[in-house]
Amino acid sequence: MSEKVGVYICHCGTNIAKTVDVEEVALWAGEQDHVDVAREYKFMCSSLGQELIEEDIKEKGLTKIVVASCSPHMHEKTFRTACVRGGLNPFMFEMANIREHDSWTTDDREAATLKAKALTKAAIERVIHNQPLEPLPVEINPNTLVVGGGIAGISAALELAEAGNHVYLVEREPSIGGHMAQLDKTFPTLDCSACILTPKMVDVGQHPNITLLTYSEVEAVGGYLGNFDVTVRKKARYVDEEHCTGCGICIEKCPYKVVDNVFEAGLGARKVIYRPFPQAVPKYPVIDTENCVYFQRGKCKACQIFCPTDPNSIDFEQQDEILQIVVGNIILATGFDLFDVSQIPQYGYGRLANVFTSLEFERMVNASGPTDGKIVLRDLETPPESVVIIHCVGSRDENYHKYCSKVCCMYSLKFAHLIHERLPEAEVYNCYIDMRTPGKGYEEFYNRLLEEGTHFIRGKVAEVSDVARIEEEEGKLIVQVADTLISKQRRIPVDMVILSPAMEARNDSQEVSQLFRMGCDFDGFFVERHPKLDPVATMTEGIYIAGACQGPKDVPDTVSQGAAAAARVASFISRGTVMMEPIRASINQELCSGCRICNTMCPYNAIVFHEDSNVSEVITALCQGCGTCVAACPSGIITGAHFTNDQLLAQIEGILWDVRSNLDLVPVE
Amino acid sequence: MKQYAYYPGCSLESLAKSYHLSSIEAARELGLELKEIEDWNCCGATAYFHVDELLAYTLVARNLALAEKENLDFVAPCSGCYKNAYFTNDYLQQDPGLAEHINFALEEDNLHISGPINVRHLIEVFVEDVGFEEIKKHVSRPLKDLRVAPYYGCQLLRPKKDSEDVENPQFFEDLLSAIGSDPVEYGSKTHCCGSSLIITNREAALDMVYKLLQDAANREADVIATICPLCNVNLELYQKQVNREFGTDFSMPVMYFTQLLGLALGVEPGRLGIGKDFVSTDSMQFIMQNPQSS
Amino acid sequence: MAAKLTFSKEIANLLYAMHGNPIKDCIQCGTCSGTCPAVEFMDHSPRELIAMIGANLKDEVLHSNTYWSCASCYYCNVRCPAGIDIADLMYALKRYSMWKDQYKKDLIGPKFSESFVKMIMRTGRSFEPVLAPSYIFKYGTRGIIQEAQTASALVLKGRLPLLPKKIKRLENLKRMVRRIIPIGEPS
Amino acid sequence: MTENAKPKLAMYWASSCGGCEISILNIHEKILIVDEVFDIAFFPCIADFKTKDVKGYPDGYIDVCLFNGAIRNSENEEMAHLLRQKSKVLVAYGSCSYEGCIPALSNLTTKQATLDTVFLDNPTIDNPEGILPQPRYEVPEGELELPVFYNTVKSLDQVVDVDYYLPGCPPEPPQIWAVLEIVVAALLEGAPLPPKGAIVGARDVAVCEECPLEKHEKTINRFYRPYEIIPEPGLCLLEQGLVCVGPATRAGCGALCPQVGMSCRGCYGPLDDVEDQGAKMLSAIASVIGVGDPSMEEDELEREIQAVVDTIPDPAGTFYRFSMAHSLLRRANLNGGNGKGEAK
Repeated sequence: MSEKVGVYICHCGTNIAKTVDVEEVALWAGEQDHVDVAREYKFMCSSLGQELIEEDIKEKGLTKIVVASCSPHMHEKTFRTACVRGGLNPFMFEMANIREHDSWTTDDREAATLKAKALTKAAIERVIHNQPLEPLPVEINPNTLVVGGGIAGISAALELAEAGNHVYLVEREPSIGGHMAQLDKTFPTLDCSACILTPKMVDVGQHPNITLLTYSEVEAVGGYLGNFDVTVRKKARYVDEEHCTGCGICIEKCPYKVVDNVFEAGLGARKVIYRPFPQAVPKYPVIDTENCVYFQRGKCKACQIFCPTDPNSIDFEQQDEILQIVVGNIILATGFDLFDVSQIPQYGYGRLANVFTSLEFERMVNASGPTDGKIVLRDLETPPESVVIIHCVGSRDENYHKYCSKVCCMYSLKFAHLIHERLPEAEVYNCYIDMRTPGKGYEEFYNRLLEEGTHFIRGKVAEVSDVARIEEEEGKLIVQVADTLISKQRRIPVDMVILSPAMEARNDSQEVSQLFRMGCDFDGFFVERHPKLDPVATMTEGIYIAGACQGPKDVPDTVSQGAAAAARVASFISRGTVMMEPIRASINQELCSGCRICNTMCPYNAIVFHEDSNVSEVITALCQGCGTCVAACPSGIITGAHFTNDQLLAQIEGILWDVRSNLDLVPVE
Repeated sequence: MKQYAYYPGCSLESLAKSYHLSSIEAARELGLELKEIEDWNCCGATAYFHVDELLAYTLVARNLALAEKENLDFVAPCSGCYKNAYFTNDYLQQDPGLAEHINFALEEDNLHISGPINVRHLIEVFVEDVGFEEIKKHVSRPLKDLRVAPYYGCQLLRPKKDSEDVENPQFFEDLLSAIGSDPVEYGSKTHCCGSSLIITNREAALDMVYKLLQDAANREADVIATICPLCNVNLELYQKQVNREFGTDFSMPVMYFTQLLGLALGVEPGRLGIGKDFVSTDSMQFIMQNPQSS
Repeated sequence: MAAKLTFSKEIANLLYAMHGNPIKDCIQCGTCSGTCPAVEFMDHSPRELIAMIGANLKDEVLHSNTYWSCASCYYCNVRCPAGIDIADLMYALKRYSMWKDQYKKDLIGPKFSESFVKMIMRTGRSFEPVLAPSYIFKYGTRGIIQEAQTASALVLKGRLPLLPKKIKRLENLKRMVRRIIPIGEPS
Repeated sequence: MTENAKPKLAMYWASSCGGCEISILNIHEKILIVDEVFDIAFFPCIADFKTKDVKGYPDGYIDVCLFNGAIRNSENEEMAHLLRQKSKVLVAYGSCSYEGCIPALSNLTTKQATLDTVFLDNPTIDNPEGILPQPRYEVPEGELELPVFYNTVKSLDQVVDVDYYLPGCPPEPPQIWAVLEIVVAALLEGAPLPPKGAIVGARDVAVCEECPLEKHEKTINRFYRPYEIIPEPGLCLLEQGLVCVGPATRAGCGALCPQVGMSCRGCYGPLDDVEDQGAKMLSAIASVIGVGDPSMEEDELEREIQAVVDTIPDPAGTFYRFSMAHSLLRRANLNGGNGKGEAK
């Protein structure tokens, strides 16, 4: 059957039309072989634009459709659906990207028009070879795994559980709560972080639809959207959760204290058997075996001796448990790390005692923290008379992280406020590059600080030292900074310096992204499917992300993302079955010679080898259509549906249509 | 004896003669031969880069090519020479166009660079190739109780080379500990002494020298140790002038690290050029005259 | 049509060695100024100078003493959060102002650099006594006496040879230089 | 064809080694059947026909022409056109005419370089005056004309229309016989011929299918040249680091080479859905190089992989030994500045 192709060139308002001569491309397209109709239209993605396609298919009997417009990321689905409404298989469609790949890359109208033709020609040549494909139905297991028990994970888990779905919430630490549990106040409203967080933590702990797995880590993930097989290691707490009442006597009686580098940021101590903080969920303590005298030297057992439950809840013989769970979807909410400020030696952290990190300061101002909320120097006694808060530590800096960490301006302002509140006499300086306070009520908070008398110095601090040059500097920390607004070099002698470090990706984000088979960006943050239109999905179907694992964000944004991810999952669960793109690899079982080169290739473990028949096979449901095996098969008998040789070669021929005629070909005498 | 293509640089022929003497001596004690590059020329210092960048690379490249002929690591005791050589070498590797240009010029002296050449600072040779443990073994006269302020200066560390800590390096301190002395922690150790301005903007340079001397003196250093002839000259020769301008009375001895190293290795002070100083090292006589056994 | 060559572009083009980011990347944070040990002796801080280049204030930039006060300590380079090669930018400005002969006439820097270069062309190495007269007038009589005293003391201590050393293959060196800049005889 | 006349068979060699002619004889006593069934119309190797005889035939006079050898010079090309014109069925016989084979490896360099190697820069050459073959040459008897030596070697189907391809270097006797049987059946009994353009006398699976060696999942840490190891018997050669092109090569030969411990060179050419045999094998080889680990920096990993790749000394000769002319590459870029391909 001879093909009848319809070609539609989109203006995209002026996005395309300003550099591409759209009329010219449409006229030219109409003259190409197989093309029955070629049109240009202001907005192809509009209902009217889509109707054009539908009507042409019905009236002119078109068999193939090409739309030259934006990226397939944006509208491939739109136009495929239009084809279906017109009565065509959705894969009888091909999209040429003449916006991102063309009009947006140049101002040269002539070149852009020529390239638009080449891209359109490629799509026309390819679409002629396109074959109808049928989507694959996949059953969705209604259970969901949420990884990370910070505010993002908590929000997501509660949303899903409230909607009647079962959730497994896995948290690495002994308690959920995440970084938010460490904070004192939250900007800009200054409500107590614990006060708003703990009710949610309790809800999680008590919800019948949530299986809470703390002190646990995901070890392996198999399967695919609808049916992930997940292996979780539940580490031994050495406390029997069935009988422990959480009375805390064991903690009280434990004779050994260690510095708490995790929750108290090294500023306070905890017992060796401990709960990270009083409101921890679950309430069960955990034994830190590295520091436990019993585990190290076989003596003590104070916790066991004093445990009042019957049977005794302390179990030194407890082993890690390996759990196998099956879930339909996964939400990653693994949070962030704080930038290690000792990487910037000129700020003196670790060398100059009274340089603090933001997290240390958070713990210090926290009423239940190690200093009971008193702001003091490293001696834990003297209140500072002057404090400099340094913004952008490790962010907006090519040497560390290029990105703006988004929350530091606001929390630095919050610190200034808390110092004014607790130490009204103290002088507070905020050294910033640009003040970034976009958010509801944020600018108002900045105004409040201006009124409170904080000294704002616009300049990135060059260094913090203890090298005094004049008497006033003796015994002080001297903050050297260019005040760029008045063009003066300033040396500010102060008692305390607080560094506001960037939020950065978790140090193991790379491994985690590999475990869940999704992408990490250059900075280590997880990559969303689309930065604007699909910010909580990932490139791997069935895996979602929420919160600071995707990029720096504050509490409100994190909570929104948690809920958004939950909503995406809930919609899958309620559908029960989803249709997956049929773009999958397949091995011709007749022709496979069993060389087994493809066997180790598949990143999704979708290839099996049948010893009996001596052939390899792709398990369609596991295949993600990446094409790795297609490229590797030396016999050319693995086919990637919708990416066949004839389709790709035709596309290449098409795109070279103009180049070929201009080529100064090597003489073949 | 391990050999190096030694590029003394102009200062070591005149003002920093004692650096030259002590480098050769200390190296010999530790089994290294600093083989002076034959017929080397001035690397252009900073001044030449003010005038013409390409010509400056050409000057540096001639010395590098001479070292390449010997097939030895290029070693400079002067941080300025080192920085020029290091980056010229680097750019020649990265930019084939530049290399072609420079090699065209080098033809006039029958030289050619293909590189890369290992460009090292003298202190790197002692720290990396000999090592602290080996140095300790050779120390016959540990400089006990001598408080030494290690002065790194600028161009050894900056611009950033491979993976050095440019803000708070420790290797100089470790070297000073290895010879038994007591390194002084002071904030200015990587700050600039202003030597490239001493002629053209003396006011600024003296201010920098003053700040450095003050910091070292406040931390009760007995002596400042340097790794660069220009820093040394600046801190030592102009101390008097600093005293005049700022009303201070510094008399802080400034010595090359190789002089201290040489002393610890038991070399006789005169052979290390001690005594050619402007700021008297008399306060340190206790070290030189009382050889202690380790 | 070629885009108009802005002053900032012109400067950027001069930076053969500049492996850092474009000057345009500057976020005006002032790290360079806060770090600079000579900033108090500059009429414009490095940050301001970069802003001035961006604003095409060519005359002001050419008559600034900022880059002639740069000590080449490269501290700004390693700390610049925008990854700009500031010290090499200062070198570029020095060269530019010398080529255009537009530097402030009371500066010693350009004269010193010129005499330094001439000396190397004469001997192949640098030699402090020869350098002295070309800049010494700046310090007046007192300066000359001081310098002269220092010099004679240095000679006595064996730290100043009386005659400059010449390299052996000086002619080759001169010819090398001429291959880079073929016009004229470098004197 | 008149009632009693036997079908006419021709065989011609262009740029080839002669092995293809020998392969015909290798069908042993069945050659007598060939003689019985066919009249030889042209077969320079065994019968004295001249080109002028062929020129005298009416078009389509020859029923089957087995054309072996690549198109290396103007004479080869002229004969290809002539035989195409005079033959009903033109078969590209053997690897050279099918896809260029060994002669086409000279497409990696220039005509000039090839001539230099053959006539000038070779230890066994004695040519002090540097005489090279000239297309025209004056001798006392008159002007002599030699064929023009081409810069680029081509396959038969790159100069004329080809009906069938019979791969192999040379084709294996059972396969030759099978093809002849089909042809004879078609000519004498009117049986159907395969579709035009078919690859006959071979299968549509890879050599591995016929290869009895045991195969496992593959990860290769270095490659070996045949003399460097004695392969473990019974085990897939590729897994042992010998570059065996079997997986990228059409079966039909019976996997003779790998069975005796010599890795497959790929003479039967690519399978149906492969555009470029060399590229496909390279891609496969690249897929099974098993060095490094995820913790490595990219450049470190790159170095490790490069080290493995470097153990294949002649990639072009290894992967494109038979298929250069027919590959997507066709030849090295003459205008490229990479030394080897540069035109003089």
